[in-house]
Amino acid sequence: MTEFNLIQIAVAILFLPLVGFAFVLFFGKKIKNAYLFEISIITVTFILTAVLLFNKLSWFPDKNIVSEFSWIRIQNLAVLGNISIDLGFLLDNLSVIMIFTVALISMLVHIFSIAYMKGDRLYNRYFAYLGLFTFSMSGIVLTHNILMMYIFWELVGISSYLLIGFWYEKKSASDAGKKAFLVNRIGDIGMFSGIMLIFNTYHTFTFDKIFTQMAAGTLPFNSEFWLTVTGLLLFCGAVGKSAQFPLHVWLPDAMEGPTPVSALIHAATMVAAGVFLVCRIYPILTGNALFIIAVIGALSAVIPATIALTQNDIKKVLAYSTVSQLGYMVMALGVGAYKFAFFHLITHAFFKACLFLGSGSVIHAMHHEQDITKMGGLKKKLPLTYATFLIASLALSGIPLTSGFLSKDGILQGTFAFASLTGHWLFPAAGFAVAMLTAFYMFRLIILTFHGEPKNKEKYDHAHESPFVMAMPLVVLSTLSIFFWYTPNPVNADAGWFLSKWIKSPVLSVPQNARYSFMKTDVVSSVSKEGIADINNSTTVEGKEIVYSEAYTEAMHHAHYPAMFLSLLVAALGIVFAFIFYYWKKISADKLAADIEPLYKLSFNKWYFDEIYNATAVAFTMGSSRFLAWFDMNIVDGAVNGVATVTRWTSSFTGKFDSVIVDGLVNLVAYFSGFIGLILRRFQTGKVQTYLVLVVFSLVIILYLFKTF
Amino acid sequence: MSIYDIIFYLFAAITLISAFFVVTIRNIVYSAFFLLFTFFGVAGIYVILGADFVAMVQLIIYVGGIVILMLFGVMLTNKITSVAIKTGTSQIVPAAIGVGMFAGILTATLVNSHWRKVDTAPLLPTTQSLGLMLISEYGIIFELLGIILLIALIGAASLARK
Amino acid sequence: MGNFPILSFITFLPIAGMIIILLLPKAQTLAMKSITLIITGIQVILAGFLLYHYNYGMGGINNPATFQYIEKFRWIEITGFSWIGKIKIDYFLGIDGLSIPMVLLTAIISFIATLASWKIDKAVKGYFALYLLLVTGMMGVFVALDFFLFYVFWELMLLPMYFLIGIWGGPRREYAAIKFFLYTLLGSVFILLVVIGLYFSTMETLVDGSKVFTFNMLSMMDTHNFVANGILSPMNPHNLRLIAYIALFIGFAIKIPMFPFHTWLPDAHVEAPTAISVILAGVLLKMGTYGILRVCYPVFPDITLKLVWWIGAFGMINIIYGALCAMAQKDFKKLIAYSSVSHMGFVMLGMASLNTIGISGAVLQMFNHGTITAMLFIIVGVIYDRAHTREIDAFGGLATQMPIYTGFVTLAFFAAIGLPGLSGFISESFVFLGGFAFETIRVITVISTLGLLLGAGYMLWTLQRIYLGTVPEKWKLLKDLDFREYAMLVPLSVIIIFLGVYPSFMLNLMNSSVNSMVKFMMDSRALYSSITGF
Amino acid sequence: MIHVGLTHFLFISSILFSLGIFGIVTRRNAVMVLMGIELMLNAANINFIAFARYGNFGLQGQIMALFVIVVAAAEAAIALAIVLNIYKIFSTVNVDEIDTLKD
Repeated sequence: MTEFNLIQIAVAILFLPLVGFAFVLFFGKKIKNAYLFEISIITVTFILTAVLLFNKLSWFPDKNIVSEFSWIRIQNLAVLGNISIDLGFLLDNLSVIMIFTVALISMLVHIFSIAYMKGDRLYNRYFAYLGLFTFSMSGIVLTHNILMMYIFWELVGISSYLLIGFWYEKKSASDAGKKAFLVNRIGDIGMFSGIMLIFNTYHTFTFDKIFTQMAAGTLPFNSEFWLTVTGLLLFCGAVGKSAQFPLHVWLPDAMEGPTPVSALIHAATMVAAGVFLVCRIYPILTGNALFIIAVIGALSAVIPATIALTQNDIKKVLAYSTVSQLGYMVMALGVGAYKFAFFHLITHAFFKACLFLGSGSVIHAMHHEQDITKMGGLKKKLPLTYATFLIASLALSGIPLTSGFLSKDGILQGTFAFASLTGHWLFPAAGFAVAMLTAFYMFRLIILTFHGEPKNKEKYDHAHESPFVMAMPLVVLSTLSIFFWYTPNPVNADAGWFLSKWIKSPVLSVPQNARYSFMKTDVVSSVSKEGIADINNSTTVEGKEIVYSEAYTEAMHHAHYPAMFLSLLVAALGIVFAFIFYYWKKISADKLAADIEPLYKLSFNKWYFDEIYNATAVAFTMGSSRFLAWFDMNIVDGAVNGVATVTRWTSSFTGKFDSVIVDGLVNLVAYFSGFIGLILRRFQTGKVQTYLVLVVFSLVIILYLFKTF
Repeated sequence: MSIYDIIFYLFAAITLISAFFVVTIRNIVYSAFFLLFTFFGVAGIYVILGADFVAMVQLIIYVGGIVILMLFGVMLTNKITSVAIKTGTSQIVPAAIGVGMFAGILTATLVNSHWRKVDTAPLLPTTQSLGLMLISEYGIIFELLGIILLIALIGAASLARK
Repeated sequence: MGNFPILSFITFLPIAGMIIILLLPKAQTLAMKSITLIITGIQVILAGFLLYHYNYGMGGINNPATFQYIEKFRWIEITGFSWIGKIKIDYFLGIDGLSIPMVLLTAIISFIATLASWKIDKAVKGYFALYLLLVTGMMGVFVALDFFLFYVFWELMLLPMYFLIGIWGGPRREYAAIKFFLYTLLGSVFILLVVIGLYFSTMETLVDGSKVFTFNMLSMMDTHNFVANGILSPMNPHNLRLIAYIALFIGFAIKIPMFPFHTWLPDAHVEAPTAISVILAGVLLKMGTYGILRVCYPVFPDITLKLVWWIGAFGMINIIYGALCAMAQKDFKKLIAYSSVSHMGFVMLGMASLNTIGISGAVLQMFNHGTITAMLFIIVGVIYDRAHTREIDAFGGLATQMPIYTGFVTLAFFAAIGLPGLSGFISESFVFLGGFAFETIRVITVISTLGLLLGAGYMLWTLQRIYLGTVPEKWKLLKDLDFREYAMLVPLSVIIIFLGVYPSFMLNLMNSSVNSMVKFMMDSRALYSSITGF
Repeated sequence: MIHVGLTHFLFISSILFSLGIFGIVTRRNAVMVLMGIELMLNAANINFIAFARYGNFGLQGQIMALFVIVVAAAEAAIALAIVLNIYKIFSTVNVDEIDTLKD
């Protein structure tokens, strides 16, 4: 297996889903089973990603394989010289692991959908859209430059628009699709501005070249402030796609799409793209930028977690849980726990996909009933779904032996260490609070859905376990939520191959004094290791990873056990509370809700974000649009028509005035104003003679301008 | 002030004064008659400028043809019995201002331009040489004009017949 | 092909067609349509031929030697008025990288608009005769290099347009036609003023060494040709170049149409028949920006450099104002018309950037907007043909009723909001990247990115209101596309997708010219400051 | 008082021309408009002939004046025919009442 073979495989992985999309789109009407083509294509893609993953990690574990070609070449620019806009692939460990995850989940979702979507009017079209979506997402993961990433970023946006609004005949569905796209677009505008800044500074879009130039000291407008701004603008894209506060509002609405789509979009692919972007641009993020990112992440972790507590729609709960978990990852990136963030991205992808598909299975069984207060006791009817759902929930709550425990623990550990070094204790506090809330609402969900008495007897009686094609993905995903895939030691992920071998934190390109203090290259240590006291060189001598200071390593080490036990404790607390409230019913949840009604309402109504946005941004835009349309019709266009009326009125007035007082001077003034009116009037009295007068005046002006004497 | 000058001023006065009446007087029939005088004055100016043949053509075509045509137009389009042979005017003041300014600037331009003049040649009869030019150098244009006249004749007849 | 006058041929071929059509008896409508189709088809082939033999390395702009397919001979020559000097007007055609995309666009859009006019049944003879005359005028504007000739073509296109809107238009057609006519005529008057002013300020040296006033645009770009005391000569300390520039700019800006001169556009579009809307949005609007690039920029580089912020600012206003106005429209066609206003703003923004990327983006956007908007207007036409209304709120759920049509609609809408993979994306990105690189308009560029959001907003909203949801009972009978409509929409879709994936095709074509333009502007900064001495 | 020369004739013609415009612009009767046009044509003719005399053209100016006269005759005939038609359709020849161009 050479590097070239790997690139060939990557090309095939990228374009096969597109072929599937085109084929099914064009022949879906004529060939009844066109969707089988798409499914086989995606299976082949998955096998290829597995091959790619295996070969990359075994043969080139430390190598970044790049292949590029020039897409647009602009020559002889006056200032910049030749510019070539390249497209290309970057295969590093990050991208091959990610593409494997994407392809796996995409394949499972395809298979799950065979049964779930059975009988839909646009059955084939649905699979075509899934193919398009997989193509776009693969593009984001495999690309080696920011422009191509933006291109596929938008394609993901549009394919999510198509998928979320798949049942377009429902107004709520098409609304949700539109909202998703527009909210994403807000983030994208920020991202594009960031790209403009990057291009303006480095004249290239390729990540490697940007990093190299930045490490050599080129900064946007030569200032660290603008570097921070660049990083934050690019992060805006992630805020949109990963549904971070304050742009998280689209994600819960996006649950209007078919449930497998929710699993695909909101677990592993689209929302993960934002976190992936931050991972990609990590080298250019300054300390200040990272801090703001951490704050946004913390807010996005806490707020949706509180909202999830009170939701009754099974998919909404999961949606808010997704936002909250993504906030977790972003916060982890912000506090410097890069590896754990990416680790959580992968583990979360599997168990959240499992949860969504599980909820799909429940909804399918209950004939499209989504309200958990109307379910209950489904454990007996859907044993397999229950088992897988439980495993995934345990993983999400961070219970040992699951993958979620490992990654979540790592993130909490990271915030803990960060706090001990910088004193921002709110981050770990937020982390632990969210851990408890997560455990609570997940078990609330499980208890209400699977335990207790069935509340809707009729639907309950008709419920039945899902067919094989739906059960198989659930089983696969729930197995992937167990620890042994990632590390042999169920309590410490550091020892595992995933973190020690595969995922390397990138070398920072940011100038030393713009970094977090614990990420500054330790000059002394490099002297001691290399015997060279060259500061300029010190960024590169260390090789492939971020150099954390010894204090940080120390802090991480110390944080390990406290974080682990504390997180276990809060998770257990959360679960216990859930049981107290909903299983044993020791405390009435309704009564408590009534006692703290304002808080309950705040949570139940999603902190009124939608209402606030509707009342401000949307209302402002619509208002100004209506105002401007009115302005256009009546002021700009009416400047012509309106002035005409006024002038007509003026001239009739002056006409009368004239007939009363015969005064040559007044006459002259009046007619002069009438003449101005003639110009400003629609120029269309319809009388040739009026036009002629105008012509005469124009001639006078022209002759005067060009007079020869 | 030679006799030449006096004749010039005479014709100029006839032309301009009657032209003024053409455009100001209310009765159209009178206007037409003043138009006749204007053309006559113009013909006189032609003579002063040594264009004897053109002057004759002017008299024959304009005075004899076009003015009569105009009168027919007036008669045919106004009820003779009514008093409507008068014409209304509109937008006198802006027109007067505009045209006044225009006249001023046009005159100033023409008068102040430095024309490259040659010495005036002695006045000679022009009819023969014009005739020669019309059938030699300007032959095609002459023919074309004939066709135009024919077309105009047919066109006018068919238009008026409708 | 050697000396074959291919540009004259491509320009005047429609006139030949017009004469044939005029000679046909009134009832032969099919023959008239076919002749128009064949003529415009030949134009497309000729444009393809031009493209095939086009030399990518030649820059054009101000250097006559690097123009291609040049045809130049004396057109009008009057000697003898010795005190005025000789009047000499050349018939001077040629193309460079700025014009060839426009020639291509004109040929393609004319062809497609012919198909769109297939259903015209009122006074067919007059319609197609005028239509062909219009095509000649448009093509002429893009190939003329003599300012007088340029102006003649500019006016030539005006008149048929007036009649095409005024006779074959909708209920308020006369109002719209008059408004269009007077607005553009006003612009033409401004242009004419400057043409005359430039004529009396520029002298060209003939072969025999004598100097004459000239209408040659390329001579006007060379400072050596200016007369010392001409009113538009930079050497004249009391020159009127600024005023003349503004007049010329407004003349072209009315065509773009630039805020606040844009109000004729919605009216004209709403009333015009589909094919004419296609032509109007596809080609006519480009003449404004083309004129600015072809004339304003190289003839008045000194003033351009001074006013470039304003050009960018008006571009920004167009983008945002047009988008917001579009959002509030209830008439589908009016909405598309305002979206044109918004999209032409990108062109202005790109022009204002004065660097290769931005201007390339602007020219590319001209081409792309031509194809995309043509498609959008055809889409409106399709629905209007069937439903006889354009009220957005009257529709709903057409995706169920007309799935293939909706597929094309989705493609066109996505192209209009600049989705990657479709042609609009590259041009808009280039405009932004170019604008951002130029310090003067950097802030403007950043604000303009809002247009991306607003554009997506109104487009998706429209998509939702017309095509998504459930079908009202009364539209249950609407039929999906027929063959003629496929023939219009498929080529445009192919172009849009092709340029989305392979924009280099167009960018390479214009690269040398854009570079020459940028270099010329940069050199002029020093040149003109040395002449005027400030 | 200076001797009568080129400028005198030009003066006459420009005044005549302006009066012609005045007539066209102000008179409401279509026939009167035609008369105004005739005045303008005559003004132009005076210019032609004056330049023919004082410029270096020989008789070209006079030829041109002849042509103008011929064309004017044709024009007058056609125009009057049109006026008659207008009168039949609108029952008026007042140009300001004929404003279908307006809508």
